[in-house]
Amino acid sequence: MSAVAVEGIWKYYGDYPALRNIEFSVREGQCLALLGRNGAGKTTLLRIMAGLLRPQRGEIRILDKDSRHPQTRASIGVIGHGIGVYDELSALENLLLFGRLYGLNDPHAAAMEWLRRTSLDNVAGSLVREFSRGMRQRLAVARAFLHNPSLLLLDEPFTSLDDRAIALLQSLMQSALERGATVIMSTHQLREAMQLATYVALLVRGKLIFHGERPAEMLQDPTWLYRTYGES
Amino acid sequence: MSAVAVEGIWKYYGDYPALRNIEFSVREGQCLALLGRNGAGKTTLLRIMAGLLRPQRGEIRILDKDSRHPQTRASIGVIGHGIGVYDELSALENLLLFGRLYGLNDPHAAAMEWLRRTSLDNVAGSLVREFSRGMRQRLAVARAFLHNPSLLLLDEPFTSLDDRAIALLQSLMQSALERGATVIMSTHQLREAMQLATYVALLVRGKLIFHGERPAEMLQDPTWLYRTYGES
Amino acid sequence: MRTKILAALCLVSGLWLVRNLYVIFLTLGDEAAQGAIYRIIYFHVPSWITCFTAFFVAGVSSLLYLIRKNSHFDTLAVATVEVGVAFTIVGLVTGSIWGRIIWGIWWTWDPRLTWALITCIIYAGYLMLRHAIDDPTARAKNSAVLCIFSFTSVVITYKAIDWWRTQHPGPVLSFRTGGGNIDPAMEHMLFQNLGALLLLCAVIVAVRMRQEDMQREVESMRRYAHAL
Amino acid sequence: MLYLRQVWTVAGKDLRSELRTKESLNAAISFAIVILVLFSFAVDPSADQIKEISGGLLWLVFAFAGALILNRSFARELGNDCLDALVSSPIPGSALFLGKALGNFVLLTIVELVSLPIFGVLYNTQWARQLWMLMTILLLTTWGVTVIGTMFSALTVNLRLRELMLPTLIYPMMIPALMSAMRLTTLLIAGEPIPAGDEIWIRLLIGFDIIFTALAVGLVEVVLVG
Amino acid sequence: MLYLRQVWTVAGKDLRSELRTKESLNAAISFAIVILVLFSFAVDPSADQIKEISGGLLWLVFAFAGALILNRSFARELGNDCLDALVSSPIPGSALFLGKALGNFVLLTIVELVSLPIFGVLYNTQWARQLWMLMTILLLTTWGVTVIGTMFSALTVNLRLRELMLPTLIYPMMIPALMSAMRLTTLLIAGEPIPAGDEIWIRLLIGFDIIFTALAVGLVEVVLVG
Ligand code: HEM
Ligand SMILES: Nc1ncnc2c1ncn2[C@@H]1O[C@H](COP(=O)(O)OP(=O)(O)OP(=O)(O)O)[C@@H](O)[C@H]1O
Ligand SMILES: Nc1ncnc2c1ncn2[C@@H]1O[C@H](COP(=O)(O)OP(=O)(O)OP(=O)(O)O)[C@@H](O)[C@H]1O
Ligand SMILES: [Mg+2]
Ligand SMILES: [Mg+2]
Repeated sequence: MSAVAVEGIWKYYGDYPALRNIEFSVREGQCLALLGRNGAGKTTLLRIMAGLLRPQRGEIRILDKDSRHPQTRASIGVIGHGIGVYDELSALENLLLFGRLYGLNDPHAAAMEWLRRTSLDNVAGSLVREFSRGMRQRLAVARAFLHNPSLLLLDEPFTSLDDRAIALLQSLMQSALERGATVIMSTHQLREAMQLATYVALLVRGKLIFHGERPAEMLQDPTWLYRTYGES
Repeated sequence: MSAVAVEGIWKYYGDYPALRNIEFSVREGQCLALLGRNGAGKTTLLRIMAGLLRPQRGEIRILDKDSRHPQTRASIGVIGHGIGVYDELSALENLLLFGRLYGLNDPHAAAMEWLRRTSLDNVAGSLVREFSRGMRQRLAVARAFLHNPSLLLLDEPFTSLDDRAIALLQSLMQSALERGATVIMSTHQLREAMQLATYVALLVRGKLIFHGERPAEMLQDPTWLYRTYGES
Repeated sequence: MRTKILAALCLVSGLWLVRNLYVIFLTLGDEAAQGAIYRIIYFHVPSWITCFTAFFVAGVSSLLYLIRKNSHFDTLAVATVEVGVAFTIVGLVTGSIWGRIIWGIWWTWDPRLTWALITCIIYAGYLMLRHAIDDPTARAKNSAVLCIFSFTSVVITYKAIDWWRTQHPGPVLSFRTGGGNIDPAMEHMLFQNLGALLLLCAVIVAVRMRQEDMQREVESMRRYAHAL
Repeated sequence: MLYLRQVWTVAGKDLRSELRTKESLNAAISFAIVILVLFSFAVDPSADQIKEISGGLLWLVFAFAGALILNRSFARELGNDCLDALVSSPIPGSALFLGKALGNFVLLTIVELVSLPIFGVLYNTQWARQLWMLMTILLLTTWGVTVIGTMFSALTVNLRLRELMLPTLIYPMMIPALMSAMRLTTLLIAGEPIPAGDEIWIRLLIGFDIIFTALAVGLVEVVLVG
Repeated sequence: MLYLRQVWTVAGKDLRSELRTKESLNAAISFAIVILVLFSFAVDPSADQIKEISGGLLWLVFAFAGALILNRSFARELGNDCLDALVSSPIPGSALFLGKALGNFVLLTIVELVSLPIFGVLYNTQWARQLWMLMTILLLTTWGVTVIGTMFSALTVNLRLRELMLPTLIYPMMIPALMSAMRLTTLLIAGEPIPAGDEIWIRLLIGFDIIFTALAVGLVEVVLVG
């Protein structure tokens, strides 16, 4: 069964086509890196998968259901450009809030568990407003992993994390993959992404130019793909 | 003459000391990378240099003047965590606005010039609200370089830029250094930073642990400094 | 040592007040038009003057804070505003009681009364703003600015009886009218009570300031522990 | 059950970040006093005819305080793209909407209950003579106003619809509810039970609440997903 | 010269981005209309005594609608940390303040000029009989209100309870200006020139503007740098 099946998607902003006839599918348990230059359409595609935007044409199936189906949404974890947590609540309160919305059995235990795993447990009671940028990003990670999602949609998850936090996030993604989850991430930090991604997809100006297993060349030279398929 | 002289700075948030007795100076024309783990105090220090925060104790001299002196401010370029441009204005309008505020002779020419150099010229008239994340960051770069500042304070400038944009920013910083400007940047993308930085400073929990020329080891192994001086 | 001085001053102001009470109720005669109730003037007017003084001191020390950035001025400003608001409420209550007896109503929208109420709200707003800001430097700075703005309302309250025809009595004290509107014995007594209240006010402010300073000391010790 | 818990979670979050400290209650009280003082300058508060417009005054105070609170409701979600996080979570759009409406409703009601007695003292009115009826009217109207306001807030937050000048349509839409409330409140403050002829206003109010709640709950899902 | 250009640049930016989305302008205008309509239900608009409170009513409307605009003034800068970008640029704090005040002033004036004729129609008043004097009063008061509103918007920009706190703090401060304006406007709408005894109100208004502009310009720099 494919975790995500994208069938001929077009998305226009006004009359600018941000996505043109995107078509591909991701099998369960794969880790896909969505690559592309600034403005290529990565965020738009991820938002469509997360059910936050509707494409003008084409269809998308997540775990064989519609992307807005409640069950689908309950099994997706999303990190977007904004961190998606409230400045006025503490770290713990934020996670409790989302734990309850996702209908977890014991939101408190899950929240404490994930604060610990992102090493935010000693600031659990502080308001997010007082966090540094990296601490916010960690909290966003904790929020996305909180309900053990079986599909992770991560938009530039490594942003502003330090080396230790990146290693941590990689190990979290690794263990999610091991329990059978699917990961789709967009990123510009290719080196970090290539340690996990077994598949890559390349967007160039809204078109899908390449999709397939990660070419071996990219391990040594991360920008190889850009130079081979992209413009210049 | 030193571009920045930091003399015994303490900064508290409530009763948490985010900076403890920081003392160092940066000579004109140097490029300093400010390193440290998440929450170490890099942003706080940069904001104090930019005159956006006042330290509780200690003093800071920028180009031998107070950090809030109008002349000082006119010769500083800042990129912060927020991009500092308006969503409801177009890219061009944003640059024109700041061009006028900095008292440039020909704001329009300068704005067009920098839109071109950050390859945003074909979206000059679009509202920033419609930009992708990387395009926003490019605009933030254009805003900071617009008035040819002689001191650049860049907080994680490489965030969400693609490989081409990173190369571009590096070359912009390089040419700024060549005309005698000073650059101080904080970043977690060490590899990109090490190509330019001739000096590094390491913050650990608000204390300055290391300051000096970039150790040769860091070229091969960017996290060497963390492992040698930081915790764990 | 300071504690002893404070205690002594507190005792002095207390004794002074008791002695004033004795004179007010047992020695002085009733006023011709109003009868016994007029005696409330010995508390009504001094408490207003006290609160005006407190707000004035708060305004000046806020200004000094902005110039010197010395947190002692901030402490002085909070302490005086807190005490000032308390005296404002005393003034409102005594005025209301007086009004109930002379005019037959607790409250009327007379300019003097309204402005007195507005002053009270404005300074309560100052205390609210302080509570809403966590960062001590930002708190001191923003509330200092607010405190300076607020003082305009005190000026208006004071001048209200000159500017508008009010139901509230016009000026009676001799330094405003040039004399002749009030019996000198009454005025003398009024100033006696004012002195006692001002002293009391000063003692409370000093105590509050010590409290704040102590708190700051504890905080800085905690900071020191952090820094180690 | 889960649905109700989700509604309550959303409402609780809004309330918690607003009522974190009791300053907000203090602020609400002094806000109410401030508006009442402001009114005293506009009309002559000692005159007898003030009785005739007391309901009107009261609901103007509420409408005004409400506008400030409602304006904030969905704007709060914009900050860190929190709206995205909520919309991508498995909570149904209608639960999200009801939760936010409930939060606003509680805040508005607090402000109203605080201002009522203050109004009584300052304007020398005995508002409590028909207490239960007054409370019913108050809650009914507040709910109607909240539903419209919350929906408006959700609409304007969405980029696509921002240009449609919705506020211009939606504030006037509150008028039927507010108008009935004014009429009824004036009667109740005068101490009389509601006369038979005026019962139509209550029915108007109830109808208003039902229709707009149904409309909002039905349409909000479309509004939230871009 | 440079100073004036900077003031104008800041004001121009605010106006441009507000007129592009018309978010708060629409909200304020429609809110003003709603209050006017509602009030016409609350009081009997054909009665003669409405003339006596017309000035008061008008300024209540302006004050309430204005709060919606003032509330957004500095909040607009929070979005992408734009305030930081402005504060770190070489523009003096006072120029920044005056620019933002000017922008708000224009927006408020637009709201007022739109609501005036509507007021005239709804309440059957000939407000234009002393047009020039009325305009003078209107502009003087609006400037005073704007200065206070902008300054306090800067003071409270980082607060959790900004929406509630800002009006609670600004209305009491604005009362002198609003009170004078109410008084004078009532006189002017009645069609008479201002009698000699009431000139004190104009002086109060001018004094208010001068004092608060001076205070704000002097103190704003302190407020902006954390
Ligand atoms: C709640 C009601 C009242 C309030 C808020 C109020 C407020 C004030 C204030 C603010 C002052 C200023 C003190 C000063 O200028 O030095 C004052 C003074 C005074 N009040 Fe009242 N008042 C109230 C009721 C009354 C009543 C009912 C009376 C007597 C009928 C009264 C008699 C006076 C007198 C004689 C002064 C001294 C005036 C002077 O020479 O300055 N007040 N009041
Ligand atoms: N407004 C604030 N109130 C309270 N604490 C704060 C505030 N801003 C920052 N801090 C605290 O100060 C410390 C330093 O924060 P700072 O933002 O300078 O870190 P940083 O080095 O920039 O981290 P990052 O790499 O994650 O951006 C952190 O522990 C943070 O929690
Ligand atoms: N709301 C919008 N309105 C109009 N155009 C938009 C909007 N959002 C995005 N676009 C345009 O769509 C294109 C794709 O944007 P998208 O955000 O998906 O890029 P991206 O691949 O995520 O880039 P980045 O790496 O910089 O984040 C861009 O050219 C952008 O200008
Ligand atoms: Mg993107
Ligand atoms: Mg940082």
